[in-house]
Amino acid sequence: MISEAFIPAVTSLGSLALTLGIIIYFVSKKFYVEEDPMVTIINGILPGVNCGACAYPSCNQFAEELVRTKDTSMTCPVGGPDLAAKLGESLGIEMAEPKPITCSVICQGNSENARQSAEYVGIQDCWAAMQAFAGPKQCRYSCLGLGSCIAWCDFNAMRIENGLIVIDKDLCTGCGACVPACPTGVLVMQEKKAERIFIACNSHDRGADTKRACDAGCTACQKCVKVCPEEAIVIENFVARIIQEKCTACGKCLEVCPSKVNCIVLKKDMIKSKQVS
Amino acid sequence: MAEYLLVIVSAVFVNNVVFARFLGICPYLGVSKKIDTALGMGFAVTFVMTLATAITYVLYYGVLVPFKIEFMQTVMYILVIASLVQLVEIVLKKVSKSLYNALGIYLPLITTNCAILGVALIAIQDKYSLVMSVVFAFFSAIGFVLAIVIFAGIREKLEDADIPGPFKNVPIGLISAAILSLAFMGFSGLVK
Amino acid sequence: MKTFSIGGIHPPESKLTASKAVEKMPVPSEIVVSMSQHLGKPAKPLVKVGDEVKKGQRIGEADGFISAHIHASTSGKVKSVKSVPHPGGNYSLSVTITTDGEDTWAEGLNTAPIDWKGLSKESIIEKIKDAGIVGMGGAGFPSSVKLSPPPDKTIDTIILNGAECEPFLTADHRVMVESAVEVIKGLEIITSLFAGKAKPYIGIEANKPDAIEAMSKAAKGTGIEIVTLETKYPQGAEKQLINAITGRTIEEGQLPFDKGCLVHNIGTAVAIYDAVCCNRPLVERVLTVSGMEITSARNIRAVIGTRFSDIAAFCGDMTEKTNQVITGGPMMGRSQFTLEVPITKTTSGILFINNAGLENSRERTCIRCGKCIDACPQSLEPWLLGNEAQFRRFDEAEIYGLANCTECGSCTFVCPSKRELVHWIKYAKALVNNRKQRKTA
Amino acid sequence: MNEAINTLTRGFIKENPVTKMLLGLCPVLAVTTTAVNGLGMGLATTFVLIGSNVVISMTSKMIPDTVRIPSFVLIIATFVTIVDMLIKAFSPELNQSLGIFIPLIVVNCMILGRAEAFASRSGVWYSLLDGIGMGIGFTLALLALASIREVLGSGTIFNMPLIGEDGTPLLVFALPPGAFAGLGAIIALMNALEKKRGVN
Amino acid sequence: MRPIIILTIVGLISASLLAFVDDITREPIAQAKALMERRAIEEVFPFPLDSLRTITAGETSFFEARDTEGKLKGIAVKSSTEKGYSGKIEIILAVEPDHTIIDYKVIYTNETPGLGDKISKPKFREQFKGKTLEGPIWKVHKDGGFVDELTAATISSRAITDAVHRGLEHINQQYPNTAAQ
Amino acid sequence: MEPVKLKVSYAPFVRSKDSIESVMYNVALALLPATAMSVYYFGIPALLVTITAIAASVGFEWLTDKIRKKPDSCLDGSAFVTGLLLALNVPSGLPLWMVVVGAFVAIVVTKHLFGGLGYNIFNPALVARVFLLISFPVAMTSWTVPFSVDMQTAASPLGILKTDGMAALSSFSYMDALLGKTGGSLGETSVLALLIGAAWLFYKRYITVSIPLSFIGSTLVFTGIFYLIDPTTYASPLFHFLTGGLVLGAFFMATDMVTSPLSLRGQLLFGIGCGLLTAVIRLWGGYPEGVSFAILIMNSLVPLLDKWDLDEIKAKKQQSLTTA
Repeated sequence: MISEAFIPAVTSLGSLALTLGIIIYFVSKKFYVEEDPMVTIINGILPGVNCGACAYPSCNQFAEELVRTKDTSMTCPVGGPDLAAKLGESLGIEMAEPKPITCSVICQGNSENARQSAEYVGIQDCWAAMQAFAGPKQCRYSCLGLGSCIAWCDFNAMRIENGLIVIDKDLCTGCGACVPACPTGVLVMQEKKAERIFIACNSHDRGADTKRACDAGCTACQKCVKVCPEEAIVIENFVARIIQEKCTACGKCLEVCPSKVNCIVLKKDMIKSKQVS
Repeated sequence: MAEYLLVIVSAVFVNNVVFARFLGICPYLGVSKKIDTALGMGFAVTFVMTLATAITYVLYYGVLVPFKIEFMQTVMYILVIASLVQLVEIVLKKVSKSLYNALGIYLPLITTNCAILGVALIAIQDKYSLVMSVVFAFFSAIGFVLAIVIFAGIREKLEDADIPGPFKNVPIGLISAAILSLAFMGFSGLVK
Repeated sequence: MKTFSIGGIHPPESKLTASKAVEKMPVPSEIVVSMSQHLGKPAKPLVKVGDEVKKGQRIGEADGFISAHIHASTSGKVKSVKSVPHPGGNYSLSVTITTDGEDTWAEGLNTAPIDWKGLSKESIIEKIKDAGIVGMGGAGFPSSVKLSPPPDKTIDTIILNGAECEPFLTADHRVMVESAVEVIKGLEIITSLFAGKAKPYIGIEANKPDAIEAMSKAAKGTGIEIVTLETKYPQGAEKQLINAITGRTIEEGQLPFDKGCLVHNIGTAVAIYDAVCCNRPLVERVLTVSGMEITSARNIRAVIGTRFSDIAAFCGDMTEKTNQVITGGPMMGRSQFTLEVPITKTTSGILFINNAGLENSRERTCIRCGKCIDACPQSLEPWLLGNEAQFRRFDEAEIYGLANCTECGSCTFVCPSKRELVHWIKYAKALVNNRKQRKTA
Repeated sequence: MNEAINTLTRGFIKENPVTKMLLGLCPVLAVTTTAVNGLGMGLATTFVLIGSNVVISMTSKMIPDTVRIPSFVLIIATFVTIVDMLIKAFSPELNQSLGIFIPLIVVNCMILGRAEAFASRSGVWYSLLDGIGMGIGFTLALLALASIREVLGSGTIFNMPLIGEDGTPLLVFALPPGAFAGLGAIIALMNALEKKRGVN
Repeated sequence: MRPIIILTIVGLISASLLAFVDDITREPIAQAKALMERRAIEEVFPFPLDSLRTITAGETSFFEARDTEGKLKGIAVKSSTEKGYSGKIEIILAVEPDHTIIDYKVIYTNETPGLGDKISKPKFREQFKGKTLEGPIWKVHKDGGFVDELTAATISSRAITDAVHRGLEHINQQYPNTAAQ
Repeated sequence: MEPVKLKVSYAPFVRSKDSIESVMYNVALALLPATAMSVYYFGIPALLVTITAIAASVGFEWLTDKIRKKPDSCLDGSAFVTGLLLALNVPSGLPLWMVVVGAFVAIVVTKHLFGGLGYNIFNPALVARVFLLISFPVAMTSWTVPFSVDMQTAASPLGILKTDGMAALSSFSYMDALLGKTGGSLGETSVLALLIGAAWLFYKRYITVSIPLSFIGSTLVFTGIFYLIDPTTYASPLFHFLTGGLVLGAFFMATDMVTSPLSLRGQLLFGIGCGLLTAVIRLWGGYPEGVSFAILIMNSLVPLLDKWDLDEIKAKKQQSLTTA
């Protein structure tokens, strides 16, 4: 049985749908805008934190550039090899594997090792403190311990402990956003491999001054340089540096280092992992 | 004339779509982070709302009533609104990319902005004439713009505020809306 | 009475030493002469450890256009040349000299006064440059550079800044009272460089009536106009002083000479006289040692390089309550982290204070009272700049005139919420600079 | 099976359409003056959601992109109209108190949202579960806010008086400001609970 | 072309479905509407309604309640006023055949909840019971009448007094004879 | 010499004596005459309401600070002033538990949920007042008659005007209104006492004239126009000045630094907006008094007014950069 409303209902809605359908169809034809769907896809794969580690201001621009150039050497340090594989898959190219990079602190001047010069009262930020004086620690090359860099870390990997910045290696993606945020330059980006042994001192003061200011300072005493069988340690501007290419992480330098707290940091677990791989 | 004035005051202040009628809450909370985007969204809503009300009015009295198929109201209205929004979106994408980017994903949201359908329905429910319906729709939209722009201003100011964690973003937005609607209750009784 | 038109505050004057005559402080056993006592590049040291030096001997050579020569302030032996704490809050390369107590001048210096009128413009500027004279008010801009404005700028107004609007400080005040003649002669030398086209003024705040009197007397018949200024901070800031005396406004990005003005400090004028007429390089200066926590506040004349600790000892030592030592005035000075720092050409005062507010100072949120807006002499919105800095919106801060801030401290002074506005602004400036440097690098 | 349970239950709290995804707030605010209204609205919406989810999951492959949204809203609107007519026929009181918010179910962004985000990409079975789960979540949120508002604003619950005739309820909760503030408080509470759980 | 066809088909299916449901529900909806009105009237009469007749005179509708024998037991009328605090208030007023008030029921109001809307409360309605058009002064206490106004809601009290008064007048016009009885 | 442990901070090293405390307690001091007058007129209940409001406000401030683990701010005076203003905005006979509810709305909801002092968008005491007014309309509009022994209540002059029109106001005395012998909230009564307090704030420069003058001025002009048109329906501007919360609102609530604009232009527009809205609500609205609603609505526009000024600064700056 057909009700009396049936015919007008069906015709009116049917014709309305038809008319609107036709209009939309033609308008969308006329106003069609070309867009590369690949950019959207790549953008979806990227982490989307716009950290800038890739040297592009945003993930979107990285995506656009990658789609345009299909440059296999473009890497997203944050995403690591997994991401690179995914990107390659989507684009049908082989992406270069990014080297795992991490952030290291080249200062051990926490409140036990480093001596204070004066008490700082004011805005709790390294840059702000630097406007007032050379920092609350006697060593002016040290980590000021006020944590300016923390705000720049998109990955929650930084915190202040005992007046010194500490980096959570599990969270650090090596994006490098924190490096310019440090006024004294105690944050350096290096390959994860280099982390197994490095000099954790930034002081360019002469030995005596360094020693007076901090127990963990490199006094440029040359002892490690002499003992190193690989000649992998050099002194540059009153501070030692390990040439990673030559270093075998034998640990001899550690034994001779005269600082109260070793200025050379050796990470045994890192060495193990190296042996495994 | 006085009649129009009453409808205008009612639509903008007394029965503000957002604060009194609870229409268009999603864009009110969603597109109010910046004053500029709020204004853009407001204009889009004004345009669509006025146009949609006029079209649906004609549809109602021209088709639905004569054929006694008023029950088709919702279906027909929403079809018109959805198509209208889509047309605006397609055209805007071509004509002004910057505006399109600014309003972005919120353009399709206008479809589900219940203020549009709500105002179109109220215009029929309150038995307005065609001109009155259009006036009512336009000023309801102005009421919406007022609400969303005020709110965007508040949110911009609250950007730096030390709001307790759980209340950040939407909850504090709703609390602000609560206080605003408290304040707007002062207009009650202006229009009988 | 004249004053600048926008903003300004009235901090307590606290001029404890206003009536105390300048005393000469004996040369201590060791002095530290910094290579950066001026704006611009530090000087290059010319001596090495073990060298014997004479008073007035050039031991640092200006390195570049905006830089100044440095001279040994007494005779003795160079003990070290290295980086040591500097009153600017930082470290700087400095020459430490063990003095021999003889204080003997190097040859050809400290001669009997000659008449400068016979000298050519070039030779006067050369003499000023050789003497290493810099602006002694605080900024330390090399005077020889300032006195040679680009040829397309016409200077019609020369102002000697005797406002000394900072609380506590009285060094310029005492110099004006005690060495009025030298000040006037110094100003005449400066004026002569502009071939009579520039009108010289001396602006003095009304709270120094004896200085106004002494200067008026000395200036009689020289064409120099003594202007009495209302006591208001920051009357002595260059831009505000120009506005007060001439009514002109230095816009953002402009320098005084863009508006035909040249401003010099009182001490600088005396130093110019000494250099031009007596061949004396800038090796000593007058400064105020004051504050509630120094036993005997006074104005002293000390050789450049004298350590703060020696000065404190000379002035009867500081009390146990001292918790801050400040160079310069309390509005724009710097607090020191050690007393081992030496005075420099720009040290106008040392204050020993107990900043009791420091312990319980806590920045609160802005309550939008608008006092900072009223106080700002540069018509900025300090609260806003503070907010933008605090939330790292440095681009916004720049748009709202970050660079226009002269850091006079008026906003921080008046803020009832005790916000560190100037510090935030300074912080923003530092980070903006840092970012620019990184961009160009 | 696990996934089925997850699809069903995630809408209750974890991905609650109201407190978590902030969808469909207009009816949540507007009709929650009494618990009965809230429940009625919740059930009506659930019905539409289930219906549209099922139909859209069945038909989405046939519908081309250009007319996707008009087609979806047409399907949703059909269900809404059916609900509207049913309520009018069998519960005229509810119809009176819910007013235009019944036809407005069609623009409840939760329904179109689920259609777009879930139903159009999933099978019928999961879409059905999703519809039921989200519907229950929506109803729960409505009921919670409605109960708070009814108790505080009118001193009753499901129209049963809780306080005496002369008691003074906090009237403001029966009015628009109370709706906004109540929902704000509920969402904040959910945020706080979630954060606590996250920490543990 | 496909999109157009699909959209049209969706529309056609939707329309047929709705027409079908409409066909089923049209009758129940009409019944439900009538039932709602009847229930409201039932509520104002304290006795069971055996028969109800609706008489329309001009714009006003009267409802005559009669017992099984057809004897008039009461009259109800829809009355309204625009003088409310927030505009219109609509009531159903029920009277005995001799025009003494039985009760009234507010069927539409926008008065402030908890304040003006107390006009629906039994306590307030009580004072109207048994009153007739003649006799009492149809004003609130403050204006010299018999109605005790609600605290802080004088305007609403005035409005309801006005609505009841007008209802009585309507009835008086329509049923002058019974009034004389 | 033994090295001294110095403290380093950034310039300037001297600060003015002004502080949040001094601002707040001066406002409280300025409100003292009005409070005293209300206690004089309404007796012990008024005192109880005042003490409860202040104690509850300070208590909630302390509690929120504890919960949010923020430094104590309960004694900085802002909660004290909010409590006092709240008390002055309610009738003397208000049940004390309602006063506590009001304090909760003011301190916790309006102030701390928005981030605490300095961040609140709306005037806390006014939000509390409107909240109470809408929640408890009967209790909030039962004004005690001054000097009444048995707590007799009566409508406020504005209430009488709204419900009964001009005719009912024949016995109204302007002198009584000036001194405060009419029904109303604690602080709505004595205009004279309020003006004395306001004079103190002007003297101490804690408020500027721009907002109060534009607020009251625009109310008077607007009501005056209608008074001139039809004096039998509309009350005189003087009546509007002396009754209700206009003076309290204009001098003590609208001038709240946190919730009013910074620039002079903004302040004038803010004041005029408040005045017009007050007049509109008083003349035609449902509520007899519109001051609180008007100020709250204008509060919500302050971010926009401020933004307008800042945009102009920005535009000027950009212009100077392009020309340079």
